[in-house]
Amino acid sequence: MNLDLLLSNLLNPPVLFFFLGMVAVFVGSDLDVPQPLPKFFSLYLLLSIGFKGGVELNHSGIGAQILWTMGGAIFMALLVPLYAFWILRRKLDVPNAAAIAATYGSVSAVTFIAATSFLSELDIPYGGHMVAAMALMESPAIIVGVALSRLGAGAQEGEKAHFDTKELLRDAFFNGSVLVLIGSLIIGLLTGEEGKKALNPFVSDIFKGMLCLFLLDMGLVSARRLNGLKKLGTFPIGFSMALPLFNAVLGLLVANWLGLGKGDALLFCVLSASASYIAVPAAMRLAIPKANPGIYVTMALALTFPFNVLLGLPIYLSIINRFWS
Amino acid sequence: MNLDLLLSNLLNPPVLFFFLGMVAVFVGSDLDVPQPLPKFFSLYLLLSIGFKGGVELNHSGIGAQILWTMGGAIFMALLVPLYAFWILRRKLDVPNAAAIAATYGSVSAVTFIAATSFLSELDIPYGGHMVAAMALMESPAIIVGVALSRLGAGAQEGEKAHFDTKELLRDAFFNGSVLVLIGSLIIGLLTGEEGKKALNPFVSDIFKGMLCLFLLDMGLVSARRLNGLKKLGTFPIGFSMALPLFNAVLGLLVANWLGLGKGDALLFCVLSASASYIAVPAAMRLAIPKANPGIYVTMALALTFPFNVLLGLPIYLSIINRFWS
Amino acid sequence: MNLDLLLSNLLNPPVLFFFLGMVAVFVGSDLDVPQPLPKFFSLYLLLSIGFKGGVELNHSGIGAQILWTMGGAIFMALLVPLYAFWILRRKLDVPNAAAIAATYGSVSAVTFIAATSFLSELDIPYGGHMVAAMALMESPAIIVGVALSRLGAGAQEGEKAHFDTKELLRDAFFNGSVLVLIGSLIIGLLTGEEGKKALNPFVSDIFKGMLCLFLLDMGLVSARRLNGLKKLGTFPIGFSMALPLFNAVLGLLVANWLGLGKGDALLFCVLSASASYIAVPAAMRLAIPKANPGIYVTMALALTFPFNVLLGLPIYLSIINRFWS
Amino acid sequence: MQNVKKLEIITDTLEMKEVCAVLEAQGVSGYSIVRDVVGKGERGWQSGDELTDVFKNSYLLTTCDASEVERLIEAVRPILKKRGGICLVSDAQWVIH
Amino acid sequence: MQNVKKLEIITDTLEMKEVCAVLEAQGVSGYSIVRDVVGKGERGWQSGDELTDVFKNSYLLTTCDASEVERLIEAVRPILKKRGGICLVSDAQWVIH
Amino acid sequence: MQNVKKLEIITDTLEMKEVCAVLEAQGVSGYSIVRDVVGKGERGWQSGDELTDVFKNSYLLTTCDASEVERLIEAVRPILKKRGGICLVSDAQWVIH
Ligand SMILES: Nc1ncnc2c1ncn2[C@@H]1O[C@H](COP(=O)(O)O)[C@@H](O)[C@H]1O
Ligand SMILES: Nc1ncnc2c1ncn2[C@@H]1O[C@H](COP(=O)(O)O)[C@@H](O)[C@H]1O
Ligand SMILES: Nc1ncnc2c1ncn2[C@@H]1O[C@H](COP(=O)(O)O)[C@@H](O)[C@H]1O
Ligand code: NA
Ligand code: NA
Ligand code: NA
Repeated sequence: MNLDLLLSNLLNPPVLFFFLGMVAVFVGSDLDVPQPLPKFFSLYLLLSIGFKGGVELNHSGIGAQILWTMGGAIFMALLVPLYAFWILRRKLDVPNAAAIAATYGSVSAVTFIAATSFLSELDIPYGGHMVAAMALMESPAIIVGVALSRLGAGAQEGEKAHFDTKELLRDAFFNGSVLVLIGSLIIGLLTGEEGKKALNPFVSDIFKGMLCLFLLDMGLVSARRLNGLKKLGTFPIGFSMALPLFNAVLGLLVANWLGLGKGDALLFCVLSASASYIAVPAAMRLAIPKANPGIYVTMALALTFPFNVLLGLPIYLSIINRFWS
Repeated sequence: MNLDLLLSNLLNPPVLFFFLGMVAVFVGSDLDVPQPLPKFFSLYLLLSIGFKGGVELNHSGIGAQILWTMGGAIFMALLVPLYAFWILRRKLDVPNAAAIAATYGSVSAVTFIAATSFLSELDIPYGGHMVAAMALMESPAIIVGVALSRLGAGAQEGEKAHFDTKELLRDAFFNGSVLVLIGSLIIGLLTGEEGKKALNPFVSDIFKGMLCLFLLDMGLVSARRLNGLKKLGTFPIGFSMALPLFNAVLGLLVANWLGLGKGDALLFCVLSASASYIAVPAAMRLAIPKANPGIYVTMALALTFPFNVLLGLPIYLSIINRFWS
Repeated sequence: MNLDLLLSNLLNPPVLFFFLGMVAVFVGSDLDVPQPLPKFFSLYLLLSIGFKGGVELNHSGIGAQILWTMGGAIFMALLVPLYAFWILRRKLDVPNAAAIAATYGSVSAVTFIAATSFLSELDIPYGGHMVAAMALMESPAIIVGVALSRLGAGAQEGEKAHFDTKELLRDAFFNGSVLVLIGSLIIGLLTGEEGKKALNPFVSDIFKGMLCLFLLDMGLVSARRLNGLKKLGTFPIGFSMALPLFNAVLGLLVANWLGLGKGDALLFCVLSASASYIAVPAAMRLAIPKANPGIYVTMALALTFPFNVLLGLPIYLSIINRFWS
Repeated sequence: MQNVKKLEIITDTLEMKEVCAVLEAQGVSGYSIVRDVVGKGERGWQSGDELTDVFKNSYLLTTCDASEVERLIEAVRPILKKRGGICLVSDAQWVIH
Repeated sequence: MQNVKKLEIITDTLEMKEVCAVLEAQGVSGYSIVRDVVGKGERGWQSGDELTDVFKNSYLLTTCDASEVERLIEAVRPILKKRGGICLVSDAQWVIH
Repeated sequence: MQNVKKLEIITDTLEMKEVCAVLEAQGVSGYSIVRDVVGKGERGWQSGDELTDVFKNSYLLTTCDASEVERLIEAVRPILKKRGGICLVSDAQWVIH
């Protein structure tokens, strides 16, 4: 893999602030980004990325190619948890296997955003519709994961199932992050150039800075989670590095088959490789109480996220560079 | 009324984010803008609008016309609660009638801000002194409202009256929002062009974006309040739409008599039509404990605010367009 | 001293918002900037000032002159607490004398920032390495202060000493503010012009505005602290004005001897004159529990900070103007 | 003053909505909740510092008549079983106003 | 350890300032307050999610000697009457340090 | 339900880490903390409105067997001595789940 890519990824401010956060935990600093500041940053990032995507969609229009990409995104979101579950069952019980599968079927918005800023730094263009693809990939995995746990567990929870379902669908499709993302996307789509003029300084100019603040906190949070690793054992640890890689490759195959450009291909690949640590855990906590969040959150947050942001991006892009003409 | 105006109002980002917030509540999403973020947004908005108004005042200088406008503003703030109380007494007891009257005598800063962004979108100019007018309209209604409740209720609360008064005047004239608004106005007035150069990126460029975040929260909060409507009954509901319209028309008459330009006239009208859901409720809660905030906050927040922001603005402006040459 | 300087300092927005905060407390307003907003503002300010300093350092490179300045900064940070302690012992017991000495040996980032914005207003250049100097001056005083209290107090706390030391060094060198400051500095140093392009709108354009918000809160906090003054008695009050002046003069002598330019000299002088009210109090609270934070925080926050920001800056600069050719 | 039983429940923030629903179904008319509570228990450290509320607890305080205690506890127990957390019962006197 | 009475008062955040004033007037030397408490009672749901503190409660905890309880309660009752909320009294032991 | 002792400790937020350490050293398996508590005591008003946590308290709640109380108290007392704050002990019943 290309070393320049690795460096140009590691040496941009957001990633370095992520490091700073991790360092703060390792040296035992009292540095802290208290709630609700992280919620503010993620709200801002979702709103901005969604709005900008909508505006670009307003320019590009929605063609067949874009619809195919959406289809491919949903396909990945449904497929990944299935084989992830199948693998995980070798070592873990049904609830945990299902919860982890859902986590990896869904996506991490920040990983996606890190990828976009990585691309814009290398002046590689990408389409606003990829944001829509991300939004579409958040929810399905939740449904699949819960379905898997139900099937696996048999009907013992049957009686509560109905109520759950209603709750579940809501958590899956109307949870905060999905709603802000899609809502902002639609608003961008509706207001187009007009809206962009009004909001650009907010959603674009200060974007990188807000991303730095958020990644600083991500560094703190994921480094704190690392302490939970010992309890995990080697399988989950290996899994949380290997699966993203596998998902990424699969994602690239699909992207290539869909004929996506370099930029869109990287984003598609990153969406497949990333794991959710916000929307999905909250849903799993309620839907699969028997699953231990100490496992699925730690894997997604302390291992997969840093792996994707630090090593994944350059690796995936160098693969693309090799196989895309 | 003019449909283009309605659309150009509904189709700008801040209003759309207000919708998004309401939708989030209707679909039962867990989307939330936890405190103190809303306090941060409103602090920012008050500071920015105040400062910018001060700077413009520094340019325009303070002439007779402006002083007359101030007088008219205070006049409206004193008049509205009087006849509102008189109407409300037909159906409600003294404390609630007084509290609601005060609420409608005062103003809603965000409605005012929405109006300014509506105007700037239509390239209709307006004067910075209107911010001062808003600041002047916040407090008087509180005093009137409490006076009305005292008179109506007789002397039974007499013994505590004195202490109350001191507290009350402070809450009326030195509450957070009034102080930040007037303070920033004065600071803008003092620092003028110099200050503007220093703060413009903060108070102007990212302003629309912060307004979107705040209105997103306003959408959440007012939609949640809507559940309280059933208990209200038809009278308050009708009242919270009819009174703003009446106040708006009265405000327009005064504005016309004062010879205000289109922009200033709309703002003057919106100030008369809007109701307070921040400063006044907090004051009423302490000064008129017998009044039920579930009534006066719900009316101002869940009905009058959306009515003004969504329908009121275009309606009022189309009236102005008809009668202003 | 030069009156124009005084006015041009008092009449810039950040200082005026500091006044506004104090006024709010004096008139008994309910204005409040609830946590964690102040933490957000200070996090932003430290990140921005650190990053910008790093970028400038990346341009200027690190020469002998700069290293000498760093040395001088550490020298001041070690010297000040020593004679401060010696003076304070005349009137106060060991723990309080030691804690206050540490407070004045360390620095106030916001005072430093106010100084930089004062300079940029007067178009007086200064070096990015001064931020590094500030970072270096935060910690040493903490160590000195604790050492002094240990020596003074004798070995009675001996048994806990060891554990304390470990904790202490961490609090001194890895506390949140130091870490963010140095971390951002290094990130700016590493990313240089590239990084600046990406973050400038965030760390520069909206900087003054965020400073205003933070100083608004500083005004509230320090005015509230003023109530604690009566209990202090005259000595600490006089001390918290006299010592900064003395430290400033000493700082100017060192700065002159080091051959610093006007801008750097003012910053060096302000660093010597300022007292810490964030990092040091937190450390002292744990390391010298017998010391009363009601004394050392009040002195630094309610007296020394306003003194430096309002009067100190123009005074120090007019001295420089006289003696620097 | 009237003798009452004081119920204190600490469990997942995400689960509090259900706890309230269950209590209201049992006719509880009033309760108070402190939303941000961190803590430690069998399921380890609930630091509350995540981006989700997954690792955060809430504290609920309510009162009831001595005769109702059993019923309320039985109603809440399944949640605590499923989710973890604690429920404490103690004596108190309610100031009638 | 010394036997004391534990007073717990939950009422409007806006009213807490007055509660403290009243308690201090009665010679109470120490108390603790949790500012953000949501809850439900006769006056309905206090969600704490408004822009004002109008719909938010606070929780106050203080201790006093058994002999003082009556006096303190009588001092606080008018506020609770006017404003709503609850006041619980229970037994506890104070660890002298 | 099982009879337990309820321990409530209020002291400096900065000191809570040590309190937890001490309690865990004594074998306490579970506790809950409310981080933001303001209050008043001998050392004056802890307003919690500073930039540091120097003037902020936290509230810790834990339970233990009657037989352990003394041991825990003795372990915590030195901290309260040094730092101030309060520790209350009361009776409660633990709902086993
Ligand atoms: N003995 C205890 N005292 C106070 N709080 C407790 C206790 N045990 C558990 N908790 C609280 O209940 C939460 C969940 O407990 P657990 O289900 O045992 O992990 C913990 O995070 C604590 O906040
Ligand atoms: N039985 C109760 N247990 C605990 N908290 C209560 C209870 N009743 C009322 N409260 C609290 O007191 C506040 C005001 O009560 P009320 O005046 O009855 O609406 C409610 O919002 C709750 O936070
Ligand atoms: N009698 C009391 N009741 C409740 N809380 C108290 C009491 N005394 C002190 N506190 C709390 O303990 C903290 C420290 O107390 P002190 O060390 O006496 O200043 C205070 O800020 C209060 O939060
Ligand atoms: Na994925
Ligand atoms: Na009005
Ligand atoms: Na200093």
